[in-house]
Amino acid sequence: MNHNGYFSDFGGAFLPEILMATFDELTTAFKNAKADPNFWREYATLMSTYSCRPTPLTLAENLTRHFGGARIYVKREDLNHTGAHKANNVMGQGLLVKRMGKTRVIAETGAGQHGVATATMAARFGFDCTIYMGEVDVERQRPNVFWMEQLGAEVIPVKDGTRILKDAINEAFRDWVSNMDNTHYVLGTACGPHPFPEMVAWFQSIIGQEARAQVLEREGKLPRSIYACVGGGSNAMGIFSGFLDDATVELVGVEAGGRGLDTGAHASRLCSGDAAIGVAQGYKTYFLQDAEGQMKETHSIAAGLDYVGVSPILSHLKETGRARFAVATDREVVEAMRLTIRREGLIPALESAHAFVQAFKDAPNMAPDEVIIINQSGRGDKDIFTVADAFQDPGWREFIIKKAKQYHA
Amino acid sequence: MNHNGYFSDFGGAFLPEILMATFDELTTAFKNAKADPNFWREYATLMSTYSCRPTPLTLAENLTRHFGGARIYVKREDLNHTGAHKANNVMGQGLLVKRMGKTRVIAETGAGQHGVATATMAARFGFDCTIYMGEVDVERQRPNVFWMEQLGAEVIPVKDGTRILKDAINEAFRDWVSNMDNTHYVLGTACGPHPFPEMVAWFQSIIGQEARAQVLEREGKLPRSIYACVGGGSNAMGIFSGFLDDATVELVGVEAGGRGLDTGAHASRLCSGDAAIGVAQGYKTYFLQDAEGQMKETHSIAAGLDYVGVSPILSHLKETGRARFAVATDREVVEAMRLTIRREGLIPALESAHAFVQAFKDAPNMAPDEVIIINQSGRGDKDIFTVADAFQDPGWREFIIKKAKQYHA
Amino acid sequence: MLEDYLKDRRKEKDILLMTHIVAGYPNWDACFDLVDAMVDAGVDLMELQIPFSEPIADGPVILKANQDALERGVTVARCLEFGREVARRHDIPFLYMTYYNILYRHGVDAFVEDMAVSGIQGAIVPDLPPEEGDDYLRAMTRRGCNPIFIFSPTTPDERLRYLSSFAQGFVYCVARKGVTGMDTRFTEELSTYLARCRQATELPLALGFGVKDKQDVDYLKGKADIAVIGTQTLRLVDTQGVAAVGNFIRGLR
Amino acid sequence: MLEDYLKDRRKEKDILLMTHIVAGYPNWDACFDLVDAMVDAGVDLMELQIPFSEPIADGPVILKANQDALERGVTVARCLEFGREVARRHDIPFLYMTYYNILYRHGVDAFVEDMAVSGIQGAIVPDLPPEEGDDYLRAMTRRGCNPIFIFSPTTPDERLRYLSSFAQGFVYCVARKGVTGMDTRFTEELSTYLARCRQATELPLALGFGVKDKQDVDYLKGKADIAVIGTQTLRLVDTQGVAAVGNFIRGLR
Ligand SMILES: Cc1ncc(COP(=O)(O)O)c(C=O)c1O
Ligand SMILES: Cc1ncc(COP(=O)(O)O)c(C=O)c1O
Repeated sequence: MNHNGYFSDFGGAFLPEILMATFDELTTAFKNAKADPNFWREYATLMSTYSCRPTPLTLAENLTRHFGGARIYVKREDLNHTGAHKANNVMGQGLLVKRMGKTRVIAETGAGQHGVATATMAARFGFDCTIYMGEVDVERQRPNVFWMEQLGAEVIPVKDGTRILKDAINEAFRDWVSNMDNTHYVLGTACGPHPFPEMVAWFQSIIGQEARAQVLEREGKLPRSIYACVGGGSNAMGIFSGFLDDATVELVGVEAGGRGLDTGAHASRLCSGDAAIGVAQGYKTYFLQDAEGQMKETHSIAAGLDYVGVSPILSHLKETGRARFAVATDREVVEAMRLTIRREGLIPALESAHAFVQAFKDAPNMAPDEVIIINQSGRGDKDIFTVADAFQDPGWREFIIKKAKQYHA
Repeated sequence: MNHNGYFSDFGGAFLPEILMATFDELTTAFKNAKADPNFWREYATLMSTYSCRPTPLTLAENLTRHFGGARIYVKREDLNHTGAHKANNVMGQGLLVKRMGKTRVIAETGAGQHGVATATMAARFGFDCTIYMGEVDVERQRPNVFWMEQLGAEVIPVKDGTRILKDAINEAFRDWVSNMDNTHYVLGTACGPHPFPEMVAWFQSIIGQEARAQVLEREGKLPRSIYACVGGGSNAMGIFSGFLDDATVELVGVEAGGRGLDTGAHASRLCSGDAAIGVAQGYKTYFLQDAEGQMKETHSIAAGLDYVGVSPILSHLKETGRARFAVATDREVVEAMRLTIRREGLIPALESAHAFVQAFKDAPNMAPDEVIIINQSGRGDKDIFTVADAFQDPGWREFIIKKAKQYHA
Repeated sequence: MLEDYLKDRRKEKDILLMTHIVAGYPNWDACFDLVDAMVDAGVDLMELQIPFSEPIADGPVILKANQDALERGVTVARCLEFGREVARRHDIPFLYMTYYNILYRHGVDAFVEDMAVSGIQGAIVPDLPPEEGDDYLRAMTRRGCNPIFIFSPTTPDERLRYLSSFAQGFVYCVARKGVTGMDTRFTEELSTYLARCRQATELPLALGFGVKDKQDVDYLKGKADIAVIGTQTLRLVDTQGVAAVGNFIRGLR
Repeated sequence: MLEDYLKDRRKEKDILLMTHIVAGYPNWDACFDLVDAMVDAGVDLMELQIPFSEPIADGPVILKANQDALERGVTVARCLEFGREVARRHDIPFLYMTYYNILYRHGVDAFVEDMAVSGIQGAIVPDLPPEEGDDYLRAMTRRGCNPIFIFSPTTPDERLRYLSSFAQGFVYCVARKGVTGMDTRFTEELSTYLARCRQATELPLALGFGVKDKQDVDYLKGKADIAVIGTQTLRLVDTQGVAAVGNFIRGLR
């Protein structure tokens, strides 16, 4: 990173003037925290007593045998409290909020995962909490809305724009510019204005630090490749961080190919011609936008990948060639998920399953003494409504119809 | 335990002759495994690489402050892979099955939790898998059925008897007596004929071993009391095991009080006059039964506690006075769950919430330098259908009705 | 003595027949009719099953009969009355078949006392192996009732001998793995098994689980002493009514 | 020069008025009518907002207008044409207001070139602080267009001075935290803030966010040079139509 949070030509802080002071405060708080070894210690302790860190590195023996190539390891972020890597970022920001003396947090959420994580953190730290969520996502992710509300958060459905993640982010910013005195905006991924990308990546780097130590202990050597799905890019940056300086380790980010790159119904910012560099939501990166700079609609089976922008740090890693990027279509994702459930008893989130798709494509072409790691960013049982639909399960449909009848009576 | 798996006058092995040889084989395999330090090491390694052991011991600071008494710790079995302590037992038995060279597992399930855990284990070990589940439970726990099926298990709804857990157990035995050559019955709790109670308690003792070490490290002393919910008794025995020899540590088991002990609609075997000693499902213990020995219907908001029998080891601990038992009503459970979610960001399973109820009753009467541990046996997000109903959430109802309409179209 | 009675009867017949009913199913009148019809058709002894809510060793047909009887309010007390009555009316031996909790809750001594007083000659308790049966065995011996034990194809020779050391009256040989009411294949394997059983005891051998027609019964002649007709008559009652049972039994031998 | 124009006009009037419209909303004809009516009612300068899909600093009313315009196919090219046309027709200064991505995707130089050629005198780009605005500032200076910067109540004095070192034409003072279209309380606090702004720059001060009626405008006299009427006219258009706007503006001063 150079001045002002740039990575290559990506990043920056394109902020309304009203937020400048707030970002200065945040940047300072973050810098101090980063410089203070006690802070990371406090963070690591919190994550090991409240969540389940270090999360395990699981050898997927059956999948390894099935593909007959590289030894496949899975980093188990699904075992975090609240079920995804989102907890890492959120608890870290929670500690910062405490340091800054603020009493209220707000967040955007797409899949609902980051919303649940933030609401959980707020309950734990005793903060007030408001979650912005696109109306479309509120509808497809009701279970998460239910838990956020139980956790004491106010969930506000965003009815503007495309009514999904990006619109929730805009709305959260609108709240923030009104309430920054007591409020911190817990951005959920390694996007947004500086220092968010760097800060979120830093909290998430706990994944990569652990994974590196674990794979060295288990295999006595570094992996050949690391796979992570890429929504905003926080889980990818989290695991990549541990291996950035290991030049031999290939970093592979997998975006949502949706119904296929040629259909336009996808969320691939780094692999498709539908994206271009631009500036929105306070930062500069690849966005899915039209020639005039208006953001496009995106599509993914995984709500958490359904986003127009991408971490500027990942754009930078693409630019420099340090990371490779690929896409996985909805259909491939469902297949990879099925296989992983059946063979290993692991239920990756639909988001995470994108990483499995590319790993499964590559593994057979690798030697049996090579090692790869897939970051299982979250667990899939939160996605039951989507997964049951994707799998077209008739028993599930019947159950829901019956349940609805009970409610009518 | 004395000969033949008796604890005081409870336990034994009341088996059809056809199963005798199978139990001999199992008892021998278990004995050898127990005597072989490598076995436990293999087990602990599996649990730390596939599940997330050791699970954390979380200090519930906010609840401690709220009640103003003992320091409240929560043992986080909810962070296990598949979301409950059931994973411990199941993975342990999986290793035994491998040792015995069998290729198929069967299990009963009530809440579905043990079924999902068994199906997961079977996927991981490559075993065929059949799960028996009472028809009533199939209906109220559909999400778990969906996952079991995705994991490759055949789920057989049991339409006999009261169509809940006990009937599923009977049906599993009926399968077993037909297929014991290649099949192991993975009993889900510390009940059933010898050696199951001892064996399941042994695998679950990993909870107590960890908890004891953790609390000593954190507090430098033993806790005053340990709280666990009691269905069959496996999570209770699991955590109690670590403290059995510490005479000062009070062990508290909490049963399902359902709609109240005086209504008959409950599942309290150790605290209610509706239970008596008897023999069923292959072992001797307190059962909810009528004067002639016919088993009664049971009720609990928590499917996993909705069972007529109870671990013979717990009956023994009651008999000897080593453990104290209490009940929590459905209503108290919902309140305790709400409070825990709101204050700590923890979502206990409805089963586990029973333990919280009694802990919350006792904590205010203890000194601030005393310490208690609640065993959070599982996570509650699996229970969303039940919890949303118990909380009477209108948003959830609307969502389900809308969803059902989609399926009709 | 039951053993002597059976051995005597075997001198007259190639094979004896034991039938089974669930007490109170489908109703009490039908039960009396059933017993009359069976005795009239020449069965040599009968099992009266006292329903239990958890009949772990029984298959779907008998399980359903147990549940149905309980739902219609059949009590243990009424079953014991029924046993007393049929034993009074007919001079073939009757046995109780039930699960241990029924005895345990009633009081094992009281239960056996009632059996003895009523002239019920023995009992089959499939979930009570001798290891768990001290009280039961003591009471049965004291009152001269026959504890019937079960051999199974998975039972090793040594244990067959161990079981036969407690058995009285006859031994109930289970034809195969599984529960009641499944198909059994009457093959060479079965006769090897029966030969093993024969080696282990002097008592008459009954073979049960899956005997359903004359062909099966014929196959057993010379290999076992008693053919047990369990589920098959229940099925007949369910589908064709009580009246069909007499002819069915007469056709078996 | 814009600054001179404004200072001259201020000699004649207590306070100047700047109004705002979203280009293409509610439709092009209405936009032309709106500009005519506003100029006719005596506004001193106007913001033409080029719609953007992510108008992060705007409140619900303007946000909705942005989206509505885009949904009906309003393009940047058409907005630039519109700017050229109104600047040609009327001799008050016009400014573009939009988000940086619109300039960035168009090409900053080309965008500014177009402005200059069209006679658009300046631009307000609320998500482009000077730190990120090198290209923009260079182009604006080269073509003599005025980059309007924003002061906010949270901006420290030092930064006010820093901002004013880049600002030209006038400075846009945001009345309060929050987005456009919310209520502002016109109190002592506001005038203290405006005094701070005044300290930091020689340029005329415009005050925006929440100015909605004559009372607000009167309050600003002597404290600011320009009152910005944004959301309030849009609301009027939405509820009473374009025709109501002229009288509303005339009544403000
Ligand atoms: C499980 C899971 N994985 C991945 C993502 C994508 O986010 P990111 O790219 O920031 O890791 C999400 C977002 O909600 C998620 O829930
Ligand atoms: C989360 C959870 N806790 C507790 C139980 C009760 O079982 P046990 O008493 O064996 O721990 C269950 C059973 O399904 C369960 O799912």
